[in-house]
Amino acid sequence: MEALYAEQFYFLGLIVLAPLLGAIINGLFGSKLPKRVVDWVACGAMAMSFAFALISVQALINNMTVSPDGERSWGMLTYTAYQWIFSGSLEAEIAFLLDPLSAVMVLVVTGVGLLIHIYSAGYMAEDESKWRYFAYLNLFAFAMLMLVLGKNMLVTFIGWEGVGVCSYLLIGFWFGDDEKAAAGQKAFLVNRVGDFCFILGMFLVFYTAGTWDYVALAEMSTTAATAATLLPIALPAGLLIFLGCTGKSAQIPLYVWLPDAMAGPTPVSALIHAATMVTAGVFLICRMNWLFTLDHRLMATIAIVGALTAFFAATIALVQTDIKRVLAYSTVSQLGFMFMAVGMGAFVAAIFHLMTHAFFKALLFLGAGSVIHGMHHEQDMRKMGGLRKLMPYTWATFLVATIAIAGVPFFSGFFSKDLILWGAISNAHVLTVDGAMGMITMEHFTSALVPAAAGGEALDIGRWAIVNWVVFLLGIMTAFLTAFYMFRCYFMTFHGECRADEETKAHIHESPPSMLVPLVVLAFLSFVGGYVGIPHFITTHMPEGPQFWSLLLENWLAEVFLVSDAYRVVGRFGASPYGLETLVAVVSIAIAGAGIGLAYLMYVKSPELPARVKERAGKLYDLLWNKYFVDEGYDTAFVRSTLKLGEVSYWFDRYIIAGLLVGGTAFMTKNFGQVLRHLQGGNVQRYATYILIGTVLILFAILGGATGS
Amino acid sequence: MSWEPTLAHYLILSAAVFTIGMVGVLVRRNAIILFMSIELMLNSVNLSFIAFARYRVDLDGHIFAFFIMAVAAAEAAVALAIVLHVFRHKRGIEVDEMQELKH
Amino acid sequence: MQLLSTLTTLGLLTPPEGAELVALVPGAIVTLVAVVFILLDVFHNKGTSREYQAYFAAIGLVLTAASCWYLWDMGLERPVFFGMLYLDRYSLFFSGLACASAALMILASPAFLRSHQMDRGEYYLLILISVAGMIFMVQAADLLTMFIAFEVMSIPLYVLASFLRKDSRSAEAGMKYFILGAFSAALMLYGIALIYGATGTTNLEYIRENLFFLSAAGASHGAFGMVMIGVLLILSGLAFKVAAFPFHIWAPDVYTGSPTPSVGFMATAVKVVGFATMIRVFSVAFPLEVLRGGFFGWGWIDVAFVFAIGSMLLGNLVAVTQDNVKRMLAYYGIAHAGYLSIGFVAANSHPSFFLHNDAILYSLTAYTVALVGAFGVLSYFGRRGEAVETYADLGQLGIKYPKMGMIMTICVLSLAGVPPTGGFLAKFYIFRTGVDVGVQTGEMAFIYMVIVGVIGSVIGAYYYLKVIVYMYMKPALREVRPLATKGKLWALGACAAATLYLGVFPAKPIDVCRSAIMSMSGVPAEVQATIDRGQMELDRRLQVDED
Amino acid sequence: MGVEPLFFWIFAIGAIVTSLSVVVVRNPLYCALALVVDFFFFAGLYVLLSAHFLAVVQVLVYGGAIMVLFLFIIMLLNLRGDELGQMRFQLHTALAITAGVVLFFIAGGAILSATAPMDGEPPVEGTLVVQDDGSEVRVQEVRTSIPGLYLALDEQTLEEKYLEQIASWERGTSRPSDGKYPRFNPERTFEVPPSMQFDPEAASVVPGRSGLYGTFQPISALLVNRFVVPFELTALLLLAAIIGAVIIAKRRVT
Repeated sequence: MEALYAEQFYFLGLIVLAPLLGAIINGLFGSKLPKRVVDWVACGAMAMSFAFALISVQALINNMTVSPDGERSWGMLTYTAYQWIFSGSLEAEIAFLLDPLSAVMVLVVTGVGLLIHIYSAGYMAEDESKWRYFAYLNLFAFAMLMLVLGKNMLVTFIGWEGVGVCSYLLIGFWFGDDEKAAAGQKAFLVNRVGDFCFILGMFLVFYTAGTWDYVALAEMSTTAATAATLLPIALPAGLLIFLGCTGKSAQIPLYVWLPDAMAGPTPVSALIHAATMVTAGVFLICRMNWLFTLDHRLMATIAIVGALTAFFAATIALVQTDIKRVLAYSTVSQLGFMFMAVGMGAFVAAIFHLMTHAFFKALLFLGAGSVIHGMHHEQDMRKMGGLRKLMPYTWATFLVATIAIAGVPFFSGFFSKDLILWGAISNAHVLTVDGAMGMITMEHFTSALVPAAAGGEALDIGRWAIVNWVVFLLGIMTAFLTAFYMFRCYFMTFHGECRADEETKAHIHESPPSMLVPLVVLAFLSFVGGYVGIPHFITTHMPEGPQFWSLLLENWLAEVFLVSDAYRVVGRFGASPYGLETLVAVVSIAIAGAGIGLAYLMYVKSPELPARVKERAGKLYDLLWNKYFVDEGYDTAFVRSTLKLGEVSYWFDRYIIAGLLVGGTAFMTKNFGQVLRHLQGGNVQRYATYILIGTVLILFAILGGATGS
Repeated sequence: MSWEPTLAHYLILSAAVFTIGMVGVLVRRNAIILFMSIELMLNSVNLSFIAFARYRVDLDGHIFAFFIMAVAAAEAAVALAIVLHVFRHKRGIEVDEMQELKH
Repeated sequence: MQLLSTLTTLGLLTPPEGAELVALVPGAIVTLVAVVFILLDVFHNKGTSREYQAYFAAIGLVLTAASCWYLWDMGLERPVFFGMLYLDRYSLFFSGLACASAALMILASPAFLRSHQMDRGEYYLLILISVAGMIFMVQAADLLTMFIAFEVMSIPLYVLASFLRKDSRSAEAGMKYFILGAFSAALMLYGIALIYGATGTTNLEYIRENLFFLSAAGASHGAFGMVMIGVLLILSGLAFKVAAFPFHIWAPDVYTGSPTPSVGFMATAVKVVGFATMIRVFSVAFPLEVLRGGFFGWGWIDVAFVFAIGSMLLGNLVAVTQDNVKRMLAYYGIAHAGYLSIGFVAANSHPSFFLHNDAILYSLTAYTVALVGAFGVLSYFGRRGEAVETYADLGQLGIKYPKMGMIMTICVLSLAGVPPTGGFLAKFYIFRTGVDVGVQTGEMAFIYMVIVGVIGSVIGAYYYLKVIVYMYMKPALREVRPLATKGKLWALGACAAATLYLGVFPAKPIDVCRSAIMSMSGVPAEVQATIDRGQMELDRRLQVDED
Repeated sequence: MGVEPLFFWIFAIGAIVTSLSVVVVRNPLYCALALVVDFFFFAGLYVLLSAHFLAVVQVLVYGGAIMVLFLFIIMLLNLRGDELGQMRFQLHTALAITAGVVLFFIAGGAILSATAPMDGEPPVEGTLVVQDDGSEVRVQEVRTSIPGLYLALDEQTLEEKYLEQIASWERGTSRPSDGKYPRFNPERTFEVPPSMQFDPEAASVVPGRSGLYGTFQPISALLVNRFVVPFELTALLLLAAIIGAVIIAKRRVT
């Protein structure tokens, strides 16, 4: 892989620059500009960014070369904005990289971002400080684009931190509300924990590889000789980076912030907490796929964490009554799905699902926002119902999205979910092949295993197959639960009697056009979005020409995941497993149907059923309702203990060190009873005593150590 | 230790006076006495310098001691101004009465 | 004629060459401005505003900084004035930084002082004298110059701390600062005395030479204890000035009680100069090969290690519990001393890491502009009796005063270490130093130190966010009347801009830091080798760049 | 053997006693008086250490200026016994005393080990060494474990060594490790100021004293010469102190 465009492709800089300019204009002068201008500036910035993205992707496509054996390659476009740090051993540049992977991401970010900006113009129409909102939103787009376009880990990290800050600002946008401020803070802090792991992982990579550049790193890890140097740190560095991803992408164990983050304005939830920012983790692992595939234990960990997150979040979503919370847990669950795919080496499937998820989840959130907007900020589904007639457009688009996420055939979600499930059961890591364990060498890969895999031989992965099965089963169950809770949500909102109070009911209205247009566009995308990745068992029956187009995404991304797809991860069912793939598809359709049917039964046919179920499974319901008590657990374990630790050290500082055993004085008080008022700190002589004792102790330590030397 | 004073005698004497001054800073609550204790510390440092200088046959120590005296004078002036200032606020100069700033 | 002959005699008495007088230029300009300022103050029209005096002082400081810039290439490769001063880029860098901090804080002061009914010219005069002390302190090539300059720097600060005469808290702050400062200065002096006794000199380079001589003479065991006590007492005196654990104890009380603009000056310039002196004195005078000891066997590096870990833990954890913003910033200052100590420990643990000291220089720069900005904003709302001090007081200020809100946000984000501000890069750079040294030496202690630092900065995010949360998201408690002046607005804007500039275009500042550390005079021969290597590498790369 | 040891012990014990009374006595007035006496004892010790100039300065600056300032403040504030508070026992007091004593013992131990004779040799007094120019100089050859630091040095030897040192400056043969020369330019000769130039006639000008070491002549020469920068800085320091003291202590601000 080498940069084909030797000269700078500066459009990449423009993609990033446009939102930044928008943010600066709105941030500095927004308060003085008329509202309409603010809208135009923000949306215009995004539109420009989108246009530049389209141009860049077109350039990338034009860049295509076909090798003698028919392999298509797009190479990459790069742009070095400037040398950021330039000193001694540390050099870093602000550089951007557009390859097929970031092309997908850039289109999603700018495209969905543009739609959500347009939507926001309507949604936030009455807000006084709309300019601030748009400034943050543009700033977020800027940071997100830095993240996805970054050519080295440092740029990615800057974007990574930047989206965290913007997310925090946007969650807490409606100030004056302690809960929201707290939610923003929680999000930021949980993210910081993840970032902390990320930065350590970064350093680890840097000190092993000596560079942060993705291109150089990829080259390094795909060459057998140099990959050996990366091999020992793959597990620790990968785990640290993965932990960073769990923070940003809301996976176990750091997912707690995302549901609370729904406190922000709904379009923000749609953009940040569904479509773009939270997928950054998936993107990052895909970006660094060559690192992760170096160690199969790492991959298995990611897969299992992803699958468990998917499953547990789905179960929590079953019982939520706040419409946004259902969607939030659904997002966590779907992100788990993507991580599952990543962990199983199905990177294309992960990116595919990331894309379709961006469409339908953004649509769901925007639809929910439309509902909330229409119902005057009512979010409880128990007070909704029967909105189908009152808000027809919202209803229709919401239905499309629900169908898409539930995995009904011919809608986008079906294709991507199917690809993931198939990947889960069929992929196998070369390193897990039985017998090769423990003595695997790079030569062994290239000389024995890769030819075997390429030759279409089925590989026996022995006891590691259990990972595949566990992940697959969890995936299937999640698919079922997803279909169920999404349709539960849909039915509760749009079907049956309206349960809102009279006053609200009278005012329910359809949203303005600026909000509906994005809904319709996204609904369209949710429908057609899947056709860039038609499953193999269909495409194999197509003639040669259309085959390329029907497997568009896989072909498009093939070169990015070259290493992972052809080299490390091979199908364990041999060369022609499409019978099995069909079977998986059928199972997933059946499962989705069952879920939808059950939801229909419980929430439309016999609405008294849920209550009975609730009664029967009271304990379980409580458990789910309280989200497995994770928040409480975290609260006691981390938040409170940090505060406690702070208090303790504060106490230590003031009463033990500064107050110099004023605690001891308190003990003395019982005897002398006169020095009670000295319990408070602030006595300068105690400070001085403290300084002296510090000096003496240090002297002791140093001189004591000296005698030993 | 002999009866005849040597370098060690002066230095130990200096260390002793330094310690006394230091303890004075730490335990005397009257700000003026506290500052006197600081003067004691500075003086004992001077003694060290001068003793070292003599037994090294070197005048640098004298110069240093001379400058320390100047510094001590400057510090004393500021210190007493601050005492006066505090006295106007608190009607007292006990340093442990000054505990408004804490925690 | 009589005068002429006197001058000739003086000329005989003072062998320094004319070129050496250049070393005095930055300090002399500040002193001259201070002297002229006294005259200015005498002719002041009673009852009128003294804002022009602030501008005068600020312009003087800017002139000084400009002279530093002008002298940048005029390094004298030897100590001047009989080994009393150095003139090198290293000292010019720190002089410039101290001037910048002072100038910005002076511009932020007039309205604050007027509202506290203490609109006195002496305030600016004291800052000027303090800056003069700082300039000589970073230039010092001799413990005597260092100590006198240390006092010239400190005594005005004691006065500034108790400058608000109507405020009993200010009086208390001054008293506490003075007692603790004088106490620790006395301890340091005793240390200098012991060093003088053991080596017979107070010149940094000769101290080093004589320490080697001592150890070669097989005298290390007899003299070791005395030297080591001396070194540690000097270290503790400097650590007191930079507010490092366990000598941090004065900082929170003093910061809370002192007038806010002068706190900005105390918290930044003093720390800058303290670290500058620490690096110079310890890397020049006290060779680690001779002064072994302690847990890791690295002598005083071990002590700095304790400073680093302790300051970061204590500063960050206690800052979380504060509700007074000034006090929180004080504890952050302690934590920051810890971060800087990471760099100090890592870069000075072996001669071959010496160039890593540039991380400290960069970090100090970023810290200075951000903290000056933060204190400036606090002083903007610091009307007497209605001062904004607690978090709750900040309510809604970001919305009502968008400019101040933005400046505060930028500065606070920088302090919390969020990209793309200078603070992020500073922390990053410091941590990288620690990791780099840890990896190269295989010593895990450095890595642990960095991990503590990173955890600390995660905690730091918590209390800094609180500032933003309150400024934008909490209701206002009461009406706030700001103390707006043009100069202040410009100064604070400059701080915010500089913070962003340091983060976004750091190449130039890092270059400056690097060439400052490369040209530090008096470095021992084994360090000089490292510097030469670095210089060669830099030249080569510049060559490659040009091709 | 002369009266010197006797004076030393008188001054030393006096210094410790008066220092202790500064710290222990309750009435600040008595403390201040004890401090004045203490300063005089110190001045005496300086004389014993041949630091005549500093002894004078000590009496003038400390005993004269600083103590007057202290007494003035004590009088001004008119502190009476009942305002002085009780000496209360506090835990930190005990800890402070302990820490102080510990520091004393650490420092004392270090000092004793540093000033111990090298290799435990007993002091040998009065070795006659023949110099290059044929003259004989009596030097004290016993040294501590620290090179350059003499265990004991009587007045006469001190003076001889000091004059020898000045002579070697004039000759330009002193070693760099004497710490007296700009290091990077060994060619440049050092002008010994006239006041410091070795003049046997001038050596006995100071009454009651035969030597040059520690008198105001060489010190003043050094002050305006090698130490000119710190000297000027001290001026700045005093300026700062004056302004600071005035601004804080002034009763009314206009």
